[in-house]
Order: sequence, then C-alpha cells, then structure tokens
Amino acid sequence: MEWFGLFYYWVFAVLLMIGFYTVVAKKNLVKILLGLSLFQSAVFLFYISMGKIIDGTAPIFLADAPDQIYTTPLPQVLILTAIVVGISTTSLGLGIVVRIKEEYGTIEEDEIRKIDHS
Amino acid sequence: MTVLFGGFLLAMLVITALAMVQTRNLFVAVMLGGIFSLLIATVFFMLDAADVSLTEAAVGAGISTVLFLGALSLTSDHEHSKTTIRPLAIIIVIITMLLILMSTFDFPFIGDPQSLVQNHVGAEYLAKTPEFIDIPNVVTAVLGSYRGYDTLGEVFVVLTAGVGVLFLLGKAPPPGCYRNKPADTEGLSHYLIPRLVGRLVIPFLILFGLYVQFHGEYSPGGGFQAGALIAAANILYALLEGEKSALQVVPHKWLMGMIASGALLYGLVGVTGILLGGNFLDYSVLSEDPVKGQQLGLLIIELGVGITVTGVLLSIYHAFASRGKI
Amino acid sequence: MLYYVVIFALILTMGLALVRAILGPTVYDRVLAVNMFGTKTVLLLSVISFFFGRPDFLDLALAYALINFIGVLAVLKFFRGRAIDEHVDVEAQS
Amino acid sequence: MDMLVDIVSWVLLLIGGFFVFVGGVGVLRMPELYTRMHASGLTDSIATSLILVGLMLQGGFSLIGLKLVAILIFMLLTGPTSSNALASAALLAGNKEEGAQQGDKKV
Repeated sequence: MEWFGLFYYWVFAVLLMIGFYTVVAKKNLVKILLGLSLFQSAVFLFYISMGKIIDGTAPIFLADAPDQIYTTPLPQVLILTAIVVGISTTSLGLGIVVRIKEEYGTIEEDEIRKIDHS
Repeated sequence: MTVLFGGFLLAMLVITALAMVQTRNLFVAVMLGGIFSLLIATVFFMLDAADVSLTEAAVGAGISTVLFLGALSLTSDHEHSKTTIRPLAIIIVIITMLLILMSTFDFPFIGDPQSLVQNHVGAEYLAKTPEFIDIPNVVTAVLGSYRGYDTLGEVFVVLTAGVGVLFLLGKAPPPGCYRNKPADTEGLSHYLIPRLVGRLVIPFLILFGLYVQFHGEYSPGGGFQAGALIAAANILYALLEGEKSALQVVPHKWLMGMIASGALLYGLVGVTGILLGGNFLDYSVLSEDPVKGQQLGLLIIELGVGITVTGVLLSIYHAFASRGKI
Repeated sequence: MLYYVVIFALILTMGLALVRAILGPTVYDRVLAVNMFGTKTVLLLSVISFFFGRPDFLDLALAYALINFIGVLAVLKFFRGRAIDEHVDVEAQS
Repeated sequence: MDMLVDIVSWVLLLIGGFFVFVGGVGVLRMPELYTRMHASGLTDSIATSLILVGLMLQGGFSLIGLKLVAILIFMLLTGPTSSNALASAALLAGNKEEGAQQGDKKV
C-alpha cells in the first residue's frame, strides 16, 4: 500500500506536463492562460500533498483531543495566498489578451505574428 | 479506502485536464475548468487542507469562471488554429515528465511523519502557537504572524495585478472594434425566478463572508476567502441587476479607495509596531499582553487583506464587464 | 461504516457527470453536468467532513452551496449577450 | 433511542446515495438535453434532502445542525433555480448543436 503514496506526485507530474504542453504548443492565447492555471494547480497539489501526515487532521486545534496529530500548516499558508494571487495574475493576462484582440482583431498567436511581419 | 477515493478523484482530475486541453471550444474549456476546480478543492480537503479548500471554493468555482467568461465575451469563444501536433513539444514534455517521475521515487511517501516537511519549521509553528498567539487555527496564525512579511508581499502582488488590469482596460477601446452595445442596465431582470432567488441569496453570501472574515481564527477562513466571497456577492448583484446598479451600490471611487486602504492598513499595523518599540509587523507590542496584541494584530491585518482582495476582484470584474459598452 | 457507500455513490456519480461533460454534445449538456458536479461536491464535502470526524468544516460545503449559483447565472448572461449580438448582426444585414 | 436515530439516519443516507446514483445514470443515458435536465434536477433535490437530513440526525442539535439546515435551504433554493436558468438559456439559443453553431463538428 505504501507505494500508492507516490500516486499524488505522479498526478502532479502529469498535470504539470499537460499544462506545460498547452503553454508551449497551443496558439490560442486564452487556451494558453488556461494551461498556465493548470500548471499552477499542479504545483498547488504538490505542495499540499507534501504537507499531509498519516492520521493527521487539518491544523485547527481540537479542544478535546490533546494527542491529535496535525498536518503541517506551512504549505497550506503558501498555497492559500498563491490561489488568490493566481486568479489576479490570470486576470491580468486576460486583460492583455483583450487588449491584443482590440488591436490585432485576433487572439491566435500565428495570426498575430503574420500581422506583425506584414 | 480513503486512498482509493483519493485515487478516483485524482484520475478524474487528469481526465478533466486532458479534455480541457483537447477541446477547441473555449467555452467548454472554461466549463471543464470549473469542474477541475471543484475536484481539486475536494482533493485538498481530503489532504487535510481545509483553508486551502475554502479558498479554492470561494475563488475557483465562482469568480474564476465569471472572469474567464467575461474575457471570452470580449474576444472569441472558439480556437481557430488548426491543431497541429508538434513533435518537438511532445518529445520535450515527455522527457521532462519522465525525469520528474523518476525523481518522485526519491520523495518521502505521502503522510510520512519522518519527512523533512513535517519536522522543520512547521512542527515548531504547531508547538508554539498555543503559547504565543493562542488561537486554534494555526494556518491563520502562520499567515498573519509568523509569515506576515510574505502575506504583505502577496497582498501587494494582488494590488499590483488589480492596478495593472485597470491600466490595461482603463483606456477607451479603439473605435469600431465593439458594436457599441448599450450599457447593461437591466441585467437578468427578464428572468424572474433567478432574479428573485439571487436577491435572496446575496445577503446571506455577505453574511457568510463576514463570518469567514471574523471567525477565521477559530475555523477555516480569513481575509483572502472572505474577500473573494464578498466580491462574489457583489458580482452576483451585478449579474442580476446590471452593471449600472452594481456600480451605484459600490462606486468606482470606493473600489479604488478599498484597494489602496486595505494594503495601507496592513502596512500601518507594521509601522505602528515600530513606533511602539517593536519590529515591523511585530504585533505583540500592540497591547499590554503580548498574546492579546498578537490577536488584535491578526484581526486588523486580516481585515486589510479582505478589503484589498474584495476591491481588486470587484474592479477587475467591472473592468471586463463594462468594456466596449457606451 | 456506511459513509463509505454514500461517498462511493457520490464519487461514481461525479464520474458519470464528468463523462457527460466531456461527451457534450451541446454546450448546455456540459453546463448541466457542471451544475450537477457542483451539487455532488457540496454533498461529498458534507459527508467527508462527518467521515473525517471534523463536522465543523461544513463551512466549505456552505460556501459551495452559495457560490455554485453564480457560475450558472454567468453562463445565462453570457448566452444572453451572444443572442443580443446575433440579433444586432441580423438587423445590420437587413 | 440513539440506536433508532442512527438506523433512521443510515437508511436516509443509503436512499440518498441510491438517488444520487440514479441521477448520474439518468444524466448519462437520457437521449437529449431536457430529459437529462429532468433526471438531474429531480434527483438532485431529493438526494440532497435525504443525505443532509441523514447527516443532521448524526450531528444533532448544534451549530453543525444549523449549518446543515442552511446548506439544505440554499441547495433547495438554488438547485431548481439553476435548472430553470439553464433551461431558459437553452431555449433562448434554440438548443443548437455546438457543431451547427460554430461550424465545427468535432469538439
């Protein structure tokens, strides 16, 4: 059963690479941003799964259980702020995409490049 | 058995991500992104991260979808480019994935009590919090007190992103690229039932946001989640009643004030600490009793975080929603 | 523990809804699937919080119960905006 | 008495789980959008009520019970409303296939 503990890391690797592939290979700018947020979520999953401890519970103290083991709070703090920062930076990206659409009339990378070179 | 459930959820996560990348209809991709967010929040909860799960709940399902749909309605919801398979990209991705997978075998197993993560500062935070800060939610304690500098930085990143969006979309669009639709004054008032129920939900959403804000020391919650929830309540109002009425309730000027004042409040708490003879962001000098001082400081900085996050998310939403309308 | 059965049913149903969301065929089927997924997530979070013995975490389920609604309304508004656009187009052509 | 409450709660949870599953099968197997909506809308309401009432019996009178009541009320309010909103959106657009709408058959 212990090897199954690595499953979370494998899913992290696969998700990270799906996001990476989207960013590298896709040409639609909104799609690239979606890929970027997938990439982000994969990192979140990695941090949170590192923090898990067997038989532990969330790090909010129970009044009546002195011997309870708690999950370590640090990765959770980092990811909690990162989620909100992530949505604001993603919307900054979306703002740039909207401006590109207004100036170029398209949000496809190759068409933008064609317009730039002509 | 729990492991099995986790495995199911993770498999669904991967399938959703693949479908999201493969589809060429961007609207569908955004919808699948909503499912992805719901799934990952459940996984976070199964991994004992209640606060993170609440943040994902407040941000991912509602606001993220709304913002992406707002951007799609300004651009186009269809991917034009032919999906050429790019061999080089696939090779690079597969090689990187294999390298990461190989390295995972050196990682500690999930939940290993001997791993470095469990025995470093995290354990110390857990041990010292009852003595120094005396609140049950250690995540809030670490967020506000032990790692107050980090959080201050994050708040300023959120603020900068919000200001950036306002700069980008503050300039009037070049003439002729939108059909100059009339500004949205009516919202969804044609749809009687959603409107009625929506109006009923809004006060409870705000109330719940305030509960999450001020009860964050005792249960999952805090400024980030509360900010997102209250912004969501206002976005719901804007969806139902139209942009104009929403901007009458919370005008642009207020939003600007909120964005700045929240971050300033956070900074001021730090400066007050210096003036009272402590260090920057040292809350123990705020009151006679250091523990009381810590609690007071936490309460105020969480309030600052909440105000800034609400202001930023709301003004980003308004920037997208009122673009290209007279 | 009968919680297992309920959790299993919920996760299985989430899988079925996911299949519907991926198959489509119309966008509305997908929105329906997302909506259903949301309800199932609320129930799953409530049951899991009892299952883990921390029922004070029902806040999460409550947040989802309140927030899920916004997504569907945004979709409704999105389609309405597009319908108005098409209407304007038709008028401009005639 | 405790035993009785437990048994009732388990029965409610099990029936709720059954309805959840039936709804899932309905959404997957029904032939077109409105029938699928029927399957999901009806089972969502009944399963939500059954499961949450079952949990309420487990939780007893406390803040937990109050939160469950709140969740139940909001779910019963917003669930049918979302179905209504979705059905009106589909009617408004004439429920066209994606392919016909966008000139793209394979999505």
